[in-house]
Amino acid sequence: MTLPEVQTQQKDDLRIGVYVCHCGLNIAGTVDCEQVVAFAATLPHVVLAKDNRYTCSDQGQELIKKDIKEHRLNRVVVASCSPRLHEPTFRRACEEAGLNKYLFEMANIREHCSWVHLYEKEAATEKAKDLVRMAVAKAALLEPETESVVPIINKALVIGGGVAGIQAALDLADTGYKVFLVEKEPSIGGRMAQIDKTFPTMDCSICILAPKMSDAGRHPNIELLTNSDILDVKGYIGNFKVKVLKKPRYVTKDCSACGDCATACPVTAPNEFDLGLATRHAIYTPFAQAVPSTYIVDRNLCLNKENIIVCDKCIKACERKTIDFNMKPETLELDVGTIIVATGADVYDPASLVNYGYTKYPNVITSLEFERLINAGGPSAGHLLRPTDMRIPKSVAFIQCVGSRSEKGNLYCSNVCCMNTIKDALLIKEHWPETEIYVYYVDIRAFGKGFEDLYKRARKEGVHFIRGLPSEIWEDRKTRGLWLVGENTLLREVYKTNVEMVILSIGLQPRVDSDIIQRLCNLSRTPDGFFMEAHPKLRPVDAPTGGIFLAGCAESPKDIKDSVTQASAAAARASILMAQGKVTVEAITSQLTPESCTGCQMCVKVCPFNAITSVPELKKVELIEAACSGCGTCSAECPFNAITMHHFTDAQLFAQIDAATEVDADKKIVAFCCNWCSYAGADFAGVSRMQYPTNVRVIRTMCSGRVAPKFVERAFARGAAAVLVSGCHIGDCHYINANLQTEKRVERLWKKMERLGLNKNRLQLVWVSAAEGERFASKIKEMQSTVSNVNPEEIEKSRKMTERG
Amino acid sequence: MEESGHPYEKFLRKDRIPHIWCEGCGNGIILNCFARALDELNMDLNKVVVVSGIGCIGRVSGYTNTDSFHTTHGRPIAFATGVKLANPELKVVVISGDGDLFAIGGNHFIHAARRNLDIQVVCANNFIYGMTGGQYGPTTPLDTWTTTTPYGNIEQAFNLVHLAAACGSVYVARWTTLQTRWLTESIKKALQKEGFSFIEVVSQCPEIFGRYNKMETAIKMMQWFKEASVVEHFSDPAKAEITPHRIVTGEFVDIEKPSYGRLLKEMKTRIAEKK
Amino acid sequence: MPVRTWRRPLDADKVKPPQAEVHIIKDRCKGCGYCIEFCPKDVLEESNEINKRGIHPPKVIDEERCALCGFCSAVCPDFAIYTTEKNCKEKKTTK
Amino acid sequence: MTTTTTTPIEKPRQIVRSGRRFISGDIACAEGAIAAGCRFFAGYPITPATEIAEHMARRLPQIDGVYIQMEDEIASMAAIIGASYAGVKSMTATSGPGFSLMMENIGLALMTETPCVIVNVMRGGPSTGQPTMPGQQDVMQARWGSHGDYEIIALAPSSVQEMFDLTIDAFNLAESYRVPVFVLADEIVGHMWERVTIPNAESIKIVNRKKPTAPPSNSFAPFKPDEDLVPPMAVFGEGYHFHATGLTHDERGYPRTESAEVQTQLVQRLCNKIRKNKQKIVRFENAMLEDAEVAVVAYGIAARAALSAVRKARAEDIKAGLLRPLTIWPFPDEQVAELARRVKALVVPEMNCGQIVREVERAAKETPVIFLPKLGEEPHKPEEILDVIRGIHR
Repeated sequence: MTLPEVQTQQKDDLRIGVYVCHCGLNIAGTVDCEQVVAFAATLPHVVLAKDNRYTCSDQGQELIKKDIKEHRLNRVVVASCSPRLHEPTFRRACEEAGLNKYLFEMANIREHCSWVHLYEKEAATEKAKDLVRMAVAKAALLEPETESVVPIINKALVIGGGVAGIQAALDLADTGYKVFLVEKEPSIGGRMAQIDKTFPTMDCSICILAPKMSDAGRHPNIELLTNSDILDVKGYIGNFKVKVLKKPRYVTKDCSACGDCATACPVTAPNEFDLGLATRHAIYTPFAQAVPSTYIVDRNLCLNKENIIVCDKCIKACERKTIDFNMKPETLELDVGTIIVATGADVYDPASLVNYGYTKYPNVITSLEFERLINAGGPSAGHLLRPTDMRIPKSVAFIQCVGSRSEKGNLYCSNVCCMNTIKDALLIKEHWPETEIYVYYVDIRAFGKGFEDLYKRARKEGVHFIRGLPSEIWEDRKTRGLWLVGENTLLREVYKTNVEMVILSIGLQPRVDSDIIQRLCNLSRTPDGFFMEAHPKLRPVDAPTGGIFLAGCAESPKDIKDSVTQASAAAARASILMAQGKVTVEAITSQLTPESCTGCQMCVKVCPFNAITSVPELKKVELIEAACSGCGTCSAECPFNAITMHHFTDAQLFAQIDAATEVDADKKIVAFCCNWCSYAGADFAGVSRMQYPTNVRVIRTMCSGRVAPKFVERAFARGAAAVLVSGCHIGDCHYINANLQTEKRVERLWKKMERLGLNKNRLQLVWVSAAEGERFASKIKEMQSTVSNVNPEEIEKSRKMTERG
Repeated sequence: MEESGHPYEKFLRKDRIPHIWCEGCGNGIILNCFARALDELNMDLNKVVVVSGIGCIGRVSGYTNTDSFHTTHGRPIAFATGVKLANPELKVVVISGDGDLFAIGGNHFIHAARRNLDIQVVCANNFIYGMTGGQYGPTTPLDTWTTTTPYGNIEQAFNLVHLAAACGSVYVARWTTLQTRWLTESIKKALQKEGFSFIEVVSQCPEIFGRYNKMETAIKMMQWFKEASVVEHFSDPAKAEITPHRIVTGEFVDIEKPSYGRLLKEMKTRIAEKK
Repeated sequence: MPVRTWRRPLDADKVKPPQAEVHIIKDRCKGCGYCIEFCPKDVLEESNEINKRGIHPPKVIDEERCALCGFCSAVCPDFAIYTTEKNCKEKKTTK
Repeated sequence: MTTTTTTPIEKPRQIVRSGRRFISGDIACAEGAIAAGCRFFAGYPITPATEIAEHMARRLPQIDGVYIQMEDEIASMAAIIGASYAGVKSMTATSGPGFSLMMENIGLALMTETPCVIVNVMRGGPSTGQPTMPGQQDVMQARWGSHGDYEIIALAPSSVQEMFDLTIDAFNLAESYRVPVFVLADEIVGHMWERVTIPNAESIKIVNRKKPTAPPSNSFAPFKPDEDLVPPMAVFGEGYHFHATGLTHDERGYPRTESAEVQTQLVQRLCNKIRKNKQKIVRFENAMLEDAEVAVVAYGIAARAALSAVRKARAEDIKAGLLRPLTIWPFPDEQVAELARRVKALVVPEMNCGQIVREVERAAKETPVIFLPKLGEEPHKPEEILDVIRGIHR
């Protein structure tokens, strides 16, 4: 290990190696890598600069290791893709060569350069040089850091008791880990429990689900918490503290589920499980196979409000005396090492598509309502009945992509609807072969194993597939049948068909309350609103937050098979962590220099993690590094530079700013991006090849809260034309709410600029989520006018920024 | 009086209804719950004896369509002792007030409980002496106003459930008159239990206690019960407080213990066998 | 699950709770108002008529609404009100 | 005392222990009660009545009766009323202080016409007084002790035999007239051991309360009297569903606190059912009164000395005689009046400061009455009474 020497090293002992990656043509196609290498070689402390085709390849990594040893490199800079992708790779290489991994720095010349400036090779090359200059400048000031190792609690939390949650819980429990399976509904089972048959095998959904449900129900390692909500998630990978609100059922475990109470109950309401097609009582069980089978009282419906028992019919009816209106909500505190989010999806509500007349015409039903109708255990005992006259329709039409692939609903494809319809069509044919069935579609997507066969079968059975969705549906007053009009886009002709019943094949959409879990678990969401994985290819079940994994429709619409697959994957990922028993956490935390602290408590006020406490008697504060998550907003707030943010020190950031503004400052935008959202957003712009001007220089901080006013002032003082501060949307901050400080600081800066008679447009603040590459790109475009309008006087004036006042 | 067809008519002395109690008086509800309990257990009314003492609730024995006796002030339990021991077949229920059972009759209560005499005692606790116009009594809360505490009550009140538990009752519960369902269940439970059972019914006297303590209407007193009462089954009776903000209700004791009657019977058989 | 339940359930008639009949014995009523105050379905209100004790007994606003929970009769101190199931001759208790 | 030979071997479950026995007054009282059918005793320890309780505690369980020691005499009195209404003949035994505590519920027994027996083994009062000393100081309390107007029956035994006989009598009277009946014994009679003859069960006359003849009905009136002014008595558990109260009540037993008429009717009847039946109730004993010039009127322990004084007088040819009331209440005043008309004077020895003497004076009209008070340990000596007789004779 070279750590000790490095720490005591004089700057002139610095030996930096720079590696410029071609990434095939991804970078080299736009950026002149040789030029960049040549340039890098001229930079201070750089003892060698090389380029290679794929730095991330084994050879590339071997080369770096070799050089570290042979050339006694004590800092390494790789200019290639986003650190969010390969920083871990290169850090590992450095470590293997005995170099502390925190002495490695990256320049993102792909997502932030070559991909977004495809057609401006020179400018892109210049930018690449700048980015390398910035990286080297920071590298020169990097310090070795030691990571703390934290133990991992051998318990897991699974949020959501659908098939995904059940599978994940069972896998973990069978592996031997204690699992808390939290479900907000009275029973586990989720959507799959509502479905009649599954495609492509056509086997009975509940028949294959029920055994899993009861397994989960009685597994010694699984603690089932139904009718429960997640209230709070604190802590970090391996050591989460979770608060769960267990709402009372008002029925004790001794319930034998005989149902006498429900029979006695005088009040009724539509049963959510049957989508209102059947009634339930105030005391009920959502469906026959529910787990737990214990009944539950819906106190909103029940006549007994607050603490007066006016009605005791159920109490009297219950032989085993299991009904207890005195039950109170409990808040459970769980310590878990890993969390699997399997919160599932909602179905699209087609009522908003007025042209389809759902809720206007009773004989227009949704595909989920269909599942209940066709289900033998359902409200119509398996008879596909027309709500208006309770008879079996002779003709039905399925309409695909309802709420999917359209501006009217959601833009994405809901993945399951095509096959679901094909399955449903076959079911109808099976029961009532004479039924005329029309399926109106955009494309039939039968991509999965055995799907195409099923599709063929449907065609063979005489199901009519018509390309082109109806533009409108109206009801025949007499027959209560329905008229469908639209264009058959294959035959290029208008159709006007009359059927007795219409089934809207509705899509899936993110849970309306996704934001809650998102906030609690620090998750990100894609533009579709589903939870975002850490990496779309390589870490598809990991959430960006360590120790948290995704499974099922919470991540994206998927069928049962995929949900189960992903659930097992998530369980496996979680098991890996827990099997290791410990995890090392990044050393990116703040550190207090007590000598400089005056005990003003500014930092105490802003720390989102209560990691800083005041010690009045000493006129100092105390900083608990273990509790620190590393946003750095304290350091940004401290007026006395008493708090150092490891790996993102003032000096390092100043160095990057200076490097960024070394040449043509007055044409440049210095952009501060937070690691989780806005930097990722900029990456996303790159991945999507969104083109924007080349004059932006991105400096990465963990959180926008780290961006101290002095950084912005420094940039202006250095003559930068404009400064962009960006972070996660308010509420999405990965450090709870540190970005609220960002907002305050920028507003203060704007006031100051006004006082100094500066054009405050030169400082911009934008919230960019990891999915909003477009937003980032257009912001840069938008700022160009400001940049081109700054004249030398303006620049001169702004040098005053650093002066007090 | 008219044939009302009311389901509980058969438990009442029709010619005595309507009763003498004031508008909204809790006593009527207690009688109602008692009737319901008898109905639901369909007890043999020929074997039920209701004994009461003096005070508003004392009149209750005059309304139940059972054998009944209206004793002197404070003595219903002593009287009931004689009845029960003389004819163990009878279900002897004492329904009386807080003053009757715990002031003048306190001694009888603690001893009957100690003996675990096989009777059920239901106490209507309205916090005052109602019949005599609202004087303070053994359960009047501190700082409340009555005709004999014109400057506020400076005496500590009895915690009846704590007292009953301490004296060895096998079943102890407290309910407000708004908790009719629970109260009825409790009475049923008590009626089926061997030994001395005690149920305190926090009852409303809107006419006097209410007027004196800013609850002028019957509804207002019920609102107090609604807002203040909490059910805490088997919590420590010592902590079962009754304050303007909190009335701790629930079942506090439910244990098995041989009753006086059983031990007496066993003793007699022992003697008989000896010969 | 947030579900739009707009349809009339198919089994609505089958599970229809029995129709209630509310009986008020006006002259017994002392007007405490408990039955009105605590009816979970707000079936009752104070009437304008005056009974022989000179008070306003309750009257039924909407018998349809009554769920037959029987609390009115349970909380009535004066045995002045009770409910029965419609068109069932013999008056039965709320048991 | 050599008498154990006359006592046959105890047969515990034998109800009437017939035969000649040597027992104390208190025990005789208890055995009398049992013979009369008493199966319920509630009491509280007090000298000199405690032995009655002790004996009952032993005997009652043997014969399927109940002995219970209550928390005080108030409770004891309430309990025996309860037992009586449950259909069991009941009694309690006490002395002065306890007797005072019983007064309110004695009133309840009167108002609810409860057959029961209260034994007061009198001691020296007032207050705690002389627990172990005899007295006759509670005779007026027995008559007027409870509040309100009423008539009462009180018997005064003066021997252990009478403790047995009169206790049976007391139960019979209580059952016949539905009243609490007092046995006013005293410390000496209670603690004294004497030879007693207990007759065979069948030769003992037992009276039981009248029962209603009509079957249970809504119109049943538990307090509707027959011609003898005594209502038949229904008891708990027979299906009559009747009500009884200490309040002024009508024949249904329902409170009628507002009605002067009901009050008059009820209280009059409670008094008259004793007054009108006085002839049947009053019991007394004459000794040598046929030709008497001087008559002694004495009851209880005092009567024993009086009798020997009268005998001694006769030995001196003084025509003296003795009238001994067995029922002090109702008081045999006709007999005293008749006697007063033909004697020079009446002598009344009492172990108090003059209580029954007032009743004698009231009946004697002009005939002089000489009173001999006595307090403390010693009862009257025959000589003391004889001197007074001599004085009158001269």
